[in-house]
Amino acid sequence: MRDDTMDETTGESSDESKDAAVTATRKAAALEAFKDMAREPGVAKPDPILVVDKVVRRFGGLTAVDVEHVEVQRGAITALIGPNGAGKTTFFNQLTGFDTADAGTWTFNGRAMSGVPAHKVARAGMVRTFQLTKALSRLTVMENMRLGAQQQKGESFWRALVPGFWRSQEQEITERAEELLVRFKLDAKRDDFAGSLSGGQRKLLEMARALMVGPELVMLDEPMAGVNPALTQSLLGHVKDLREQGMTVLFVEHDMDMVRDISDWVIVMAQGAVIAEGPPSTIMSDERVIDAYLGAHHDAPLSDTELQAQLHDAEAELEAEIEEETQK
Amino acid sequence: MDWLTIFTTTVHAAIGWETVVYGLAAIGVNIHFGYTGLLNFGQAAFMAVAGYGLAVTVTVLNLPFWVGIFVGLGAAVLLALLMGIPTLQLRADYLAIVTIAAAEIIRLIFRSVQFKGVFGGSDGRRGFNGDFYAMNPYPEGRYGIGPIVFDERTLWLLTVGWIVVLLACGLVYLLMKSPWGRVLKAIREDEDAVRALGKNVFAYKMQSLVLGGVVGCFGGFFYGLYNGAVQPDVFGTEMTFFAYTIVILGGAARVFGPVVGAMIFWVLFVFIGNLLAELVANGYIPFMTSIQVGPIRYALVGLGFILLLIVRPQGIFGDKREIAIDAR
Amino acid sequence: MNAVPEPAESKAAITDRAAHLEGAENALLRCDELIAGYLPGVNILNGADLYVAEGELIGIIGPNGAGKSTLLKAMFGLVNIRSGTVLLKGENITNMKAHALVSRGVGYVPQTNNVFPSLTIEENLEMGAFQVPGKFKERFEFVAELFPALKERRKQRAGSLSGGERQMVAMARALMTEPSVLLLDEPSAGLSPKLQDLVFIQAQQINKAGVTVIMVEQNARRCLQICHRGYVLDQGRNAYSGTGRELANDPKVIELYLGTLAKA
Amino acid sequence: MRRAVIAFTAFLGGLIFLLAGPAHAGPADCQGLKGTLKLQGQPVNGAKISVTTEGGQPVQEVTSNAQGIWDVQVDKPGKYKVTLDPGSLPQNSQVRGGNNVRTPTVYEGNCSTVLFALEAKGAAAGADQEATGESSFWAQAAQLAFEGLNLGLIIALGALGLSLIYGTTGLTNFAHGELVTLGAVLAYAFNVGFSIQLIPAAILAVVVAGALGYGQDRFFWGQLRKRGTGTIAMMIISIGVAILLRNLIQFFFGPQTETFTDYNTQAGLQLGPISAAPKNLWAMGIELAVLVVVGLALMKTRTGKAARAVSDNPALAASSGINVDRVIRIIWTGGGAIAALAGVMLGLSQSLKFTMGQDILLLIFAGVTLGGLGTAFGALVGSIVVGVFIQVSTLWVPPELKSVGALVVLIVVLLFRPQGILGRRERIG
Amino acid sequence: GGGGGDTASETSPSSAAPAASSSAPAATKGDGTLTIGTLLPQTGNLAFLGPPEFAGVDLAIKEINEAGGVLGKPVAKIDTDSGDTTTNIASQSVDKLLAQKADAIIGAASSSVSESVVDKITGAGVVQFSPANTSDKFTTLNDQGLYFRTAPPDKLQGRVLGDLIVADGSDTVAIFAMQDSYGTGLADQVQKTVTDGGAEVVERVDYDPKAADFSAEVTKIKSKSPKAIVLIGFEETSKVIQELVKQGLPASKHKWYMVDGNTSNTNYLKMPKGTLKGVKGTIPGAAAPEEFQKKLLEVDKELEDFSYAPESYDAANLIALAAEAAKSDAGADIAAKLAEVSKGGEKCKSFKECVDLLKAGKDIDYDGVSGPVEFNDAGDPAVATIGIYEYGDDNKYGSKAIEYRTGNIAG
Ligand SMILES: Nc1ncnc2c1ncn2[C@@H]1O[C@H](COP(=O)(O)OP(=O)(O)OP(=O)(O)O)[C@@H](O)[C@H]1O
Ligand SMILES: Nc1ncnc2c1ncn2[C@@H]1O[C@H](COP(=O)(O)OP(=O)(O)OP(=O)(O)O)[C@@H](O)[C@H]1O
Ligand SMILES: CC(C)C[C@H](N)C(=O)O
Ligand SMILES: [Mg+2]
Ligand SMILES: [Mg+2]
Repeated sequence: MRDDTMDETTGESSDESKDAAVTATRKAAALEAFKDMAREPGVAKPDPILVVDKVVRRFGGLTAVDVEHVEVQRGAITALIGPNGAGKTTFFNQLTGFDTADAGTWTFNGRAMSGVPAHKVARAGMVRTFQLTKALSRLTVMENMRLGAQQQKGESFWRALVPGFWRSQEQEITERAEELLVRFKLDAKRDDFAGSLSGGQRKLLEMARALMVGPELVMLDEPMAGVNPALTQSLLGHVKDLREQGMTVLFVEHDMDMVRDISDWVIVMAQGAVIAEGPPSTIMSDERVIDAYLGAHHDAPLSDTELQAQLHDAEAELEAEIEEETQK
Repeated sequence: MDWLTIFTTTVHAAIGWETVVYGLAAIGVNIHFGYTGLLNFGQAAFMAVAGYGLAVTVTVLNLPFWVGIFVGLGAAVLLALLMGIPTLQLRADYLAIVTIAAAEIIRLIFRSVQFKGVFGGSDGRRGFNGDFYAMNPYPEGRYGIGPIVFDERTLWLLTVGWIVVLLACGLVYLLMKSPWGRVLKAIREDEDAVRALGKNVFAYKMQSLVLGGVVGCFGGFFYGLYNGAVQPDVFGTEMTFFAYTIVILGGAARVFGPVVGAMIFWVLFVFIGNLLAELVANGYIPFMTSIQVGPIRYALVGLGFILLLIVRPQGIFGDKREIAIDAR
Repeated sequence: MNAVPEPAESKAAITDRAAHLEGAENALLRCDELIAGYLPGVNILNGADLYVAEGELIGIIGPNGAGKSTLLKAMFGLVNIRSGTVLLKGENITNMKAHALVSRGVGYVPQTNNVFPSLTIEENLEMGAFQVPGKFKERFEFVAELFPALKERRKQRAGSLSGGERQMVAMARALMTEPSVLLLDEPSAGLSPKLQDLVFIQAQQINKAGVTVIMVEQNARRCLQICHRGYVLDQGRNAYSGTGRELANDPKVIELYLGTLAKA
Repeated sequence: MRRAVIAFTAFLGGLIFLLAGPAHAGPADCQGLKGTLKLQGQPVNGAKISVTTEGGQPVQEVTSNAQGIWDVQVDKPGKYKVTLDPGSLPQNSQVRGGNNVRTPTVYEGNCSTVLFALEAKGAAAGADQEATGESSFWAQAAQLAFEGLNLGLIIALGALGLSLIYGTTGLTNFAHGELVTLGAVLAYAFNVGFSIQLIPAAILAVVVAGALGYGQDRFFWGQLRKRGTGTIAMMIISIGVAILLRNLIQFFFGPQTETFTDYNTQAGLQLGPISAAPKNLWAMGIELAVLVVVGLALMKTRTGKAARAVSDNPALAASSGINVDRVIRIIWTGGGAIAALAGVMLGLSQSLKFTMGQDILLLIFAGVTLGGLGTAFGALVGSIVVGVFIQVSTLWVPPELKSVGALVVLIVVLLFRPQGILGRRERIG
Repeated sequence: GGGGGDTASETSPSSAAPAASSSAPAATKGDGTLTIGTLLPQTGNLAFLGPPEFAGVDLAIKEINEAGGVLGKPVAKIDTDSGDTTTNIASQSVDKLLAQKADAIIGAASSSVSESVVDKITGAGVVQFSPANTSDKFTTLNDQGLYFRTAPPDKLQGRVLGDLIVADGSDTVAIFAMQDSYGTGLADQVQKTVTDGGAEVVERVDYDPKAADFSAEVTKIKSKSPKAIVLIGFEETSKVIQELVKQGLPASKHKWYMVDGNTSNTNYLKMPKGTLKGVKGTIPGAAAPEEFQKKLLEVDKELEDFSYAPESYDAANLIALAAEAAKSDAGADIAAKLAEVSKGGEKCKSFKECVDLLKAGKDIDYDGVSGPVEFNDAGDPAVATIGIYEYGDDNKYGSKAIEYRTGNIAG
């Protein structure tokens, strides 16, 4: 794996033991930072990369986002969860300049970002993916990937005319893209049009392409919805790698297994507001979160017995219903 | 039946000035629409401002030919900027109507009595091609092989015209192969995705609009130079439509698509017209008068395009796979 | 294309087509050796087989791009079948138009683009009940109870809904007709855990009420837990099949498709 | 009114003069200046007129005879100066506009006529005219607004058909203008060719056009859709169809401008400041009724909603049990019929030509876009805005640039509401 | 090219070259057969005047060939469409004619169309001879001596029409003119004459002939309530008339005047009886002998309008005579002789008569059906006649004018 950010951190990543050691340090550092932190919404982080204040977005009578204060810790993996329609995607839209907030300010790396157009946000190092994927249909998968790379010499009109200017850089980009594609199991689709990918593959491409940008903060909107579990698992490893390379990850996800597995910190949104924050383990036992979001089986997937019981209940209910009907 | 005339006029059309003019217009449209997905239905306006820029500079301001060329080019760039700043924010279908409207506004202004002193009203301007033919290196005479001959004036125009066409094709080839071209193609697919990857979509669209406009404006120059006149009504929406037809015939987003499309278009046009006229003149089609040849010719040309596009919806050079991907 | 993973020690692996089709004679819905694809010359399904008995709940899992959605679409007449047959209650419905299948009692929830963005939620559901307009009121109450969020927002255009809300609309739309066969393509994707539960329970309940359900899921374990039988699709053909439990515990299936993240 | 009487008598007078004239007005026997003086239709006798050369050299002085006629023959062609002596005029009369000097040119072998229009003194023409000038601005504005509405409703009919088809199939149909023309030409064929009164002829035309619309989808567009032809390719094909249809129509109909035999050149009724032909009022009523009925049908009926569903997502519509092809065919039938009605109305209020549809296509597009793509009421509102703007803007811009005004408005509106007046914004993400 | 001072002078040497050299290279030398191309309206907004023009040319060529042709060979004819200004059909037609080695091109009818192709035609050393162009522009146009016309410049028509209006006693006049070189040029002439004559032009609207409707334009005029309304245009005039009637400005209350471009016997037939009663229109051309119209009807029995049929007939005859006189069918040679055969010599009235005189070595002066046709230096007729026609109750004008006025174009 060679990433922009990589050089700063580990240089050559072939050395496995070193790698493992680094992994440990990063993760430990993140956990250390969160250890004594208060579990309340809007709590201050020691080294926030993103600080959001009073962001409001209304659609007609509906307040989709109303976030008082929230901070995202640098170098950590933060999950953003919440019921459907809580405003997570809308919140992303505000932060990344795809929609204009009715009110509010936020800073990224200390730089004010409100009102900054989307492409400048991305250039500043804050890159997002879309929940409803946006594959560039009539570009090949590889071209999709290459497009993600930043500071391409060949993207300026005049230099584009002289291939000599950008050939070597293109070569580099392609190599990087190839590595990512292998990781995301898309290498076989390298030269196919992105428009011919399946739903899950699009999700994968969307994420891989965002990583090509080499962002400081990557914001993933339900990256794993529709991705098959085995692949999800291997990609989680990759996301953890990213953290080790110094990248900050903020992601929205409904898959609690995944949240539990990789996130260092969880932020919970409901009805537009942040209602809770904390490490995954605590959050998942928070009453409010269970109520609003997790429902009955918050800790682990249903065991077979539970399942049977549930099924039984359902059956009983159904029978009662049928009876009722017949009685009418 | 005068087969020889039918044959020679058809061959003339294939390499003649119409092909040069419409080919250039179509190359411009191909940059806008084929590569960037901009539904610019105002291509005729670029040609008009170029033709008028040259004509007015030379005939009204009495400045030399080269100044006229630069004024024409400048006018095209200016038009692209004026048209682009408000419209490039719009969705594709809205862009289409706004550009048609802009082109019509320009045509109406050119033909208006108000500005008759400058643009010459509906009769346009004549008499500005002297300097161009003064540069003609070919001595007087007729050039060609067999029955396909050009006089020295036409030959000179075609020489310059085809050089410009080939240069334009080369430019398009170089650009579209480069990362710059990749960004354009990506914008065609989904702007938001490109924005999310940190590219300034507006700037690229503007560059594309200017470039396509400038290439198209050479079509306007050659129209004026060949006919020795520019008239407002020539630059109507029909001209733009034809340019689009040519692009689709040749295959959108293909370097040589527009050129080959233009050849087919004019060959079809001239061949059908002349064949029909000959048939009628020689009494092979007794129920038709020569006056009815005009409409039937156009009708058949229309039919020809329909059939060609039904047989090869992707155009001559197009990729069937690309068409099959639903871009919606 | 890579070869289908070696079926080695897996007992769920399909080695014998005939064996798999045992019990398929009386199937309600049956696909035989389907070959289908989108682009000319590229087949996505390479001879997929599938059968469902009346009242069964079938799960289909598999890696991304395996052709699961394509299989559902092919059965439902949305992708052109190049060879093979689909039988519904003995009737050959190969390449029959979708709307004709709806009137035969088949319902379908697509994976993507599954709402009418410019229609309101209510109108979306009305479209769901297109062939049975008389039942709209009654069914609307029913789905509104399942997803209360929808009733509140009945006048909101579906195009402005959040991802999860769309998914609810899609699911609800398919439930408007009371189909006898229901094809679900990743119905739980994008839903909150609470609602995912609801979807799975609902699928079971519907099934209990006599509806035959075919469900494609990436939430594979949950799916295998509730389904009677499951198929694993890979590269356009069935790689494994068996009861839900068999598949869920099959080491090869776990390694290749299920992963170990969510431990059962 | 009085003015009109004067004008009319003057006209009669002129006629008599002319009828008397030709017998002797051979070119050779006249080289000079002549004229007839009249006051309120009565010849003025004895008015003094002096003719000098341009340089002021006197040529001749004459007085008008009993018929009010005077006549001066000159030797040389060229510019002359003619002065009427106001003192010689009957009392209480004056030269209108006050200027009693004319500088006409005499051409070789021709007589030039010189006119001194006379009026009664104290007609207080100045004040009078100003008053009418003022009221005439509002009268003009009212008339133009009416014309705008008249045009706007026709555009709206065209726009409705276009927007229906665009909405359901995603096809930007550049041949829609020709469907409009077709309706008009069909009605013309029934009306003129088969001598059927226009109203039944129009109904027949609309029905036939509907059937043709059905056929078009059944045998052409539907087949293309089945083969998976993309919307852009279809759009370009529609340009080909437009060329084909337009020229076929020209082949059969001819290149000239025609009108229906009924309700032709109907004299206007004066309704307050507006003059309108009865046919305009009827047409507008019918147009509005059709627009509202179709608009409501789209909003309220099942097929209408199905049409919108198909426009959003055909595959999903099919999955919901909607027979997509059938819906599209209904829309094509309706769209064709409505376009034809637009054509009939256009032919009725203006005239028929094979390019009539093409000529208003841009306005139709403008109307559709301005209202918001794909909404029926949007098309109505947008079209009326376009129509009214075109006409009313001529109060300030020269009429030849009237479309410019409307198109500028279109651009400006889209700048502030990129989704059109009634359109809605898309959600991102 | 016309244009401004020094560019024009720079243009001429280079573009004059082919014309000057046309006697040298093979192709322009002439191939022994006189080939006449027509570039006349089959389509477009002047199409209704196409038939008489085609008929005129056809009749002339028929007679010429019956008389033994030119230079011993029958004259060849190629018909093409000129369309109108809104299409560039004319340009393609010219390309085709040039490719087929036309020696002279008769057309176009519309001044605007002619203007758009005149450089191309004359640049190729071919004679352009219009039977119908009346725009004053062609008088001063730089045409290398290759452009001719039998129709008189609008100086004359404008003068006659203007005088007619003044003579009819209208002191307030509105002019409704099609916006092209013909329409605005003629309108300018009318306006000048009318103003000089003592009437006032209270409103002048230059309209776009392609406009969908004319209600706004008419509203403008209505507010001024003029005594006379001058309608200058082509076919679209019938739309204008409808609007005039609708807005309460009928011919019975305001005097309408029409011109050569819209005085038609076919365009207004469907209007209610009497709509055009009393409307006067001017058409260039002297009274044509009745027998000429009969002959035309033999060529095309559906003719209703006869405008410019005589001019077209004369154009073809003059070209043929000039070719005979030059003993060459090359464009430049024909052009050089055209003025000569039109004036100063023994008068003759038909091709046969004239060609016999020519063969006898006499200098001839062709006097055509349209008038005496004497070319001045600009290739315009020096003297011409304008007929004034009046519409009757049936919305047709009689074939006889109520008056003919003959005058020198120069004044
Ligand atoms: N353009 C819009 N117009 C109207 N309402 C909107 C719009 N965009 C979003 N909403 C509403 O705002 C709320 C928040 O939506 P958002 O997409 O942010 O939810 P989310 O938290 O991402 O949900 P999910 O988990 O389902 O993706 C939803 O109720 C949605 O219906
Ligand atoms: N519209 C399309 N055009 C062309 N190829 C397509 C199209 N849709 C899917 N494919 C191809 O078909 C294959 C199977 O796609 P399908 O959607 O059936 O996969 P899937 O099993 O549903 O995957 P996922 O779990 O990711 O949804 C993919 O490899 C994809 O490349
Ligand atoms: C045919 C004529 C009406 C043409 C007109 N005189 C013109 O010069 O344009
Ligand atoms: Mg979301
Ligand atoms: Mg799928």
